[in-house]
Amino acid sequence: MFQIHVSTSINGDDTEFSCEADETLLDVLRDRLGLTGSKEGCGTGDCGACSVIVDGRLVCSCLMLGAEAEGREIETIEGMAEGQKLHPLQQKFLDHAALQCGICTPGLLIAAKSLLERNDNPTEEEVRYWIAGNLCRCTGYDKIVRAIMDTAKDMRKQAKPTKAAARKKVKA
Amino acid sequence: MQYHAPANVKDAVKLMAGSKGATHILAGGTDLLVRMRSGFAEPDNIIDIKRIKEMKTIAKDGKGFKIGAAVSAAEMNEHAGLSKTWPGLVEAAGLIGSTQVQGRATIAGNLCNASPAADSVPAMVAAGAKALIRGPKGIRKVPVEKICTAPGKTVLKKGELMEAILVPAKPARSGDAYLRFIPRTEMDIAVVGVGICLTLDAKGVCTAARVSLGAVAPTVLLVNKAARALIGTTVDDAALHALSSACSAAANPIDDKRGTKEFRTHIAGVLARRAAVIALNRAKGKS
Amino acid sequence: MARVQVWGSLKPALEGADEITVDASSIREVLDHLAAHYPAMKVAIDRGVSISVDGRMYANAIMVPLQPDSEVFVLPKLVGG
Amino acid sequence: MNFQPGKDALKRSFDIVGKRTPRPDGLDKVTGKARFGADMTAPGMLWGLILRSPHAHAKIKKIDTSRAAAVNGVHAIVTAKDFGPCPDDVLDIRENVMAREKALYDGHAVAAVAATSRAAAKQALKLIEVDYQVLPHVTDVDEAMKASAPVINSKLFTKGLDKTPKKASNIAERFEFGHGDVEKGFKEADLVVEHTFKTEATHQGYIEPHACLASMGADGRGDIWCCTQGHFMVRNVCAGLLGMDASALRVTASEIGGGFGGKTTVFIEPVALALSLKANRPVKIVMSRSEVLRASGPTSSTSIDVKIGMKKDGTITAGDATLRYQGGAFPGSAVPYGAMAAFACYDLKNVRAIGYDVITNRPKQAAYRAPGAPMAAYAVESVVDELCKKLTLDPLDVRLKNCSTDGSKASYGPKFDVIGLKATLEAAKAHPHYKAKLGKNQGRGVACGFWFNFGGETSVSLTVNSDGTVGLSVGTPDIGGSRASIGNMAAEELGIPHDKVRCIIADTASLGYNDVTDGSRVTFASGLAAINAARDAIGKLCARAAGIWDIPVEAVTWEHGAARPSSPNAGKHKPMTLAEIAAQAGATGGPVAGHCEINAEGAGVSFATHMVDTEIDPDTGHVKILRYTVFQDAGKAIHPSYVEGQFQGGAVQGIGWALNEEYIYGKDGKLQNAGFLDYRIPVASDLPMIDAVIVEVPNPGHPYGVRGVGETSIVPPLAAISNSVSSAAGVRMTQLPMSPPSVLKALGRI
Repeated sequence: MFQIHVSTSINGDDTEFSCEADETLLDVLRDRLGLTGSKEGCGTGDCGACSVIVDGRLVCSCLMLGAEAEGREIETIEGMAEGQKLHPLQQKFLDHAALQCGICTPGLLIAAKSLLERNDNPTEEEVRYWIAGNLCRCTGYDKIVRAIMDTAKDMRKQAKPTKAAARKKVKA
Repeated sequence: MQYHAPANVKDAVKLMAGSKGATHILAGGTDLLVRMRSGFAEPDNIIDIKRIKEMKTIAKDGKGFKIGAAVSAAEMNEHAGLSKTWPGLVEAAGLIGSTQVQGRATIAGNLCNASPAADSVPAMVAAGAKALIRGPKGIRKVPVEKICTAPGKTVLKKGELMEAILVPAKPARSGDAYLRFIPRTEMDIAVVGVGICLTLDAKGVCTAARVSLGAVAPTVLLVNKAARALIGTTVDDAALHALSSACSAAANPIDDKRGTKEFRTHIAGVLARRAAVIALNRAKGKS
Repeated sequence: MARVQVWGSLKPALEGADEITVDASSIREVLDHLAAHYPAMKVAIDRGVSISVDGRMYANAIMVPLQPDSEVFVLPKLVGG
Repeated sequence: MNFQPGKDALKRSFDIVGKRTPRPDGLDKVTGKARFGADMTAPGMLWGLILRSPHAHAKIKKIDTSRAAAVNGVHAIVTAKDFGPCPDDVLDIRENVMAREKALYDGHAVAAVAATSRAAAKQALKLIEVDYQVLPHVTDVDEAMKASAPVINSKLFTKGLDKTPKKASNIAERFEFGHGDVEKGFKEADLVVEHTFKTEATHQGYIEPHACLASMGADGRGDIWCCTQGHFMVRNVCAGLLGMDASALRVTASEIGGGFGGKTTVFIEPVALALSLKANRPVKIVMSRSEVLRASGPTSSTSIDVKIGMKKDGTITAGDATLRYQGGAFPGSAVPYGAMAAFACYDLKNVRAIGYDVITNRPKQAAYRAPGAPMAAYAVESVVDELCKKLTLDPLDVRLKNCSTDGSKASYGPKFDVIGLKATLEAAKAHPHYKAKLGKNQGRGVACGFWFNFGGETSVSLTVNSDGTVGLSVGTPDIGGSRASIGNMAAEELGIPHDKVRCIIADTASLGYNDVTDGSRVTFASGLAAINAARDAIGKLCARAAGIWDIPVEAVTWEHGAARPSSPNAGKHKPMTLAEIAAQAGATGGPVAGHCEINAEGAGVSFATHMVDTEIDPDTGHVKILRYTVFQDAGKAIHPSYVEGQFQGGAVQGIGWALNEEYIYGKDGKLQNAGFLDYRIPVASDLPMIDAVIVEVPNPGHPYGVRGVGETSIVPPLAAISNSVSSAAGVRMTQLPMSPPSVLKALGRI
């Protein structure tokens, strides 16, 4: 098998790698690029531990070939914090003790991020259905759902003043 | 194994025709990659169709829609026109797997995978959708209910690929719905699936209907008897009862890890009734 | 004299007795007595047992002192999740 | 100054204990930095894969690995031949990690390969030729007990009978617990109810598959990195299987992605080590999800008869149970604990529990959260619920009337110490949930549960750094936040801020022996040892202060993080903080450290009461969990967030067990649902919030009153949910899981 050369962007960094045609993006991330934050819980798209965002779309990296990454923009857990500054979801997961063993945490954080990017005011039911593909065996999801809802609440709070500011501008 | 990502349909067809050994189309890949991992599929060639613009687009097709074979369920859900016209079909596509799977899975792939339990297929059949198939000899249009011949088997010939799903214009006073039963609330394969599309006249009498059952036979069924139970009625309780019995009678399921024969037979009737009520309300412009 | 009861699958090893009294000042002395007088018990003790002294559980701790009227239970070795 | 059981005051105020502090491993786990079992690599590393039996029961006549060995990139192949003589206590493990004469279940390992790439290893596996002679199999516990059943182990003669039988069978052992005269008790009853129950096997379902990286040198020394609940156990077992000195093998516990008991034994570690020994290169093995389900350690499936007699006033006159548990292909199911726990919630004059340990052609069962107890509680609490219904008595009142209390003689023999069952029942009765209205097709169920909780062998080492910070090394892998609670107990004792203590899991070469993280023992036992280690260090810090002040050490006390003269006549000396003494440590005699090595005693048993409302869809048999409240005695909640987490997680695992999780074996004895698609653990959208009510009845066996909380939380849910569904459906459910088809059948709709 000859390897395929792929140029892509991972967490904003231009990245090149070579991989076998049948290698999944998850294998590439973990075994070729050392990005082991994405986890393999099943390898069949049933657990969500390998969740990444590709061109703004939440996917399981175990269900995508590495070769498909050519020219795409990929976001993984390693890129979620900005330097020392945690993403609000990461902070809320800590504040709410929304993790126990932590193996599902990267996938859940990525999934939650992609939800809040689309909907900053989800109902509890919307949160639960959105993350239904992310299995967690430790927490019973209770604290995870609370952490996501609480993050959305803060995001809305922070969003409001900027809207108000914008309105002021228009008046002036 | 070789990976190809053609930029247009012509090249894709050429690759299909020229390829040696086992050649698989990669659309969403949510079935193919699982089968590859478990060793059930060992492709020599993979042709990724997601780089083909028209196959990644939902286009107006006359008064209907042409849904490219690489369009994901999530993209269908985000298409206002399609969601408004065919809510049942879009909801069915929206039931395939998790949010993550939604971002990749396609209804054409769901159809080509030829599982009797595919969620989007009964909805497509109820909507009267056709598959646009392109091959060396040009294109042909095949009604969705005629695509699968057995579990895992389709009428596609060597060198042929499914380019799009054609969903017809929806007649006035029509409504569609799809319901499936699963043990959990998400993430399961349908134990039974029912797709229904019905049309009413001005007086509210049902003039046309299509009823389709999934996971109760080797292939998805189009149940004309069930449709006839609705046609000519106002879809009242008696009609719903007849529909329910017709669906249970048409069901010819197996016992497996997902459900028993008698359970599936019973559920087919229950879901048909519930789906018909949703379709009826949509036809009446409610919901 | 400590009152010693043997439970679970070990019961038959006591050859019919429900309870025996042993002149012992520690768990070790109880186990030594059982092993010496009941061959089947020796096998079980070597495999590992849990001991309860006056309601408190001990896993393979033999130096625990006994009161003159201590109630001792010899139970199958416990495991947990 | 080790802690004396019972002697320490429980009524004390805490500065840190009981606070919801941030966890030390949290940041790494939300940023993807935390390294789990599969996240480690090594120079020259090979990939290991395991070939597994496709048959439920088969004689292995021949294994030909020659063609596999010829594959480019393959550096080692091992079979049972590569595992020589070993101590008796690991014989079954040796056979379970690599089949010898026979493959005993679908998925049983028969050979393993190490190669430079996964692809090469995969190709080589296909080329290993195994000549099987397929044998008749049995996977159901009741079938396996029949005289006509295929005998799996011709050397297995039932233990625990008055006479050892002449004929081999699948019944490994018979147990009996109890006291009084049950027949007499049943005569005194106004109503006697008897039912037979069946529960299917479930899996712990940890999201992280087993993974390890083993490296064995030509000098006979090795290292293992793996996800385990007990790296000292891994060291001892692997050293035993490979004939190594314990000191020659160092095991480091990675972060662990869930265990719940399933990682208290070994599966792949000895295989990776054997491959590494042969190849003289590091070998990494990571199980696939289907391997985890087929070939790790699920629970027993069970068949249980329960008979209970009750008077009109709710007094239970007698309880009798016969429990049949299959534990897979080897003896050692959890039936003794099921039999001991069955009636533990009740103070009974006449009680008996008989247990049968049965072997079948299934994977060797491993512990799963309170092993054996949930099924037993399910059967007993279902019958109690039935009696309450038939006698129109309130199920909480009946439990309050009969419940075990301080000093009760437990159904398994001993007397209980101070226990909190009554307190959980009273909390449940007073809770608004119990008064909430129910709608059509809805039902409410309550049930109680018990688990022993352990102490066990524990070593902790504490170092005082010259800047006044503290390093704390424990040897019990952290599966749910225990580093936070143990570090906080040490900080509390030393009187310094919690973030001045860094708690880590030390490897097997750096610390004394520790039993595995099991039996809900860690916060209790490692916490106790950490407190003792802190007190040990405090003693030394006081001595240094005494030296500096030139007064006798007896005249120095430790309060709020500083040494102080114990009385004015000890002289006027400004208190010296830990940091001040630590800064002078070198000059006053060298570094200060504390340590504790104990076999922790006095673990307090834990009880819980669960309350759940369900709604059933009478047309489909689908069950929805509407509301769920857990009331459990934690003794003292060191870190309330993680205590709640244990309550909620246990309840939800119980919900899965009750409704949808099950091992489905085909007629061919093969597992039909070896994946998360069809092994259906609860997803977020299946569930409501899980209300956790922490009850605190301090355990006199711990200085802070701690009781283990990890396991009890999974004991009541099966029964509570079944009782709830039974009252919603109007029929008694007697089988788990209560999947939609079985509910619909019970309703008589199909």
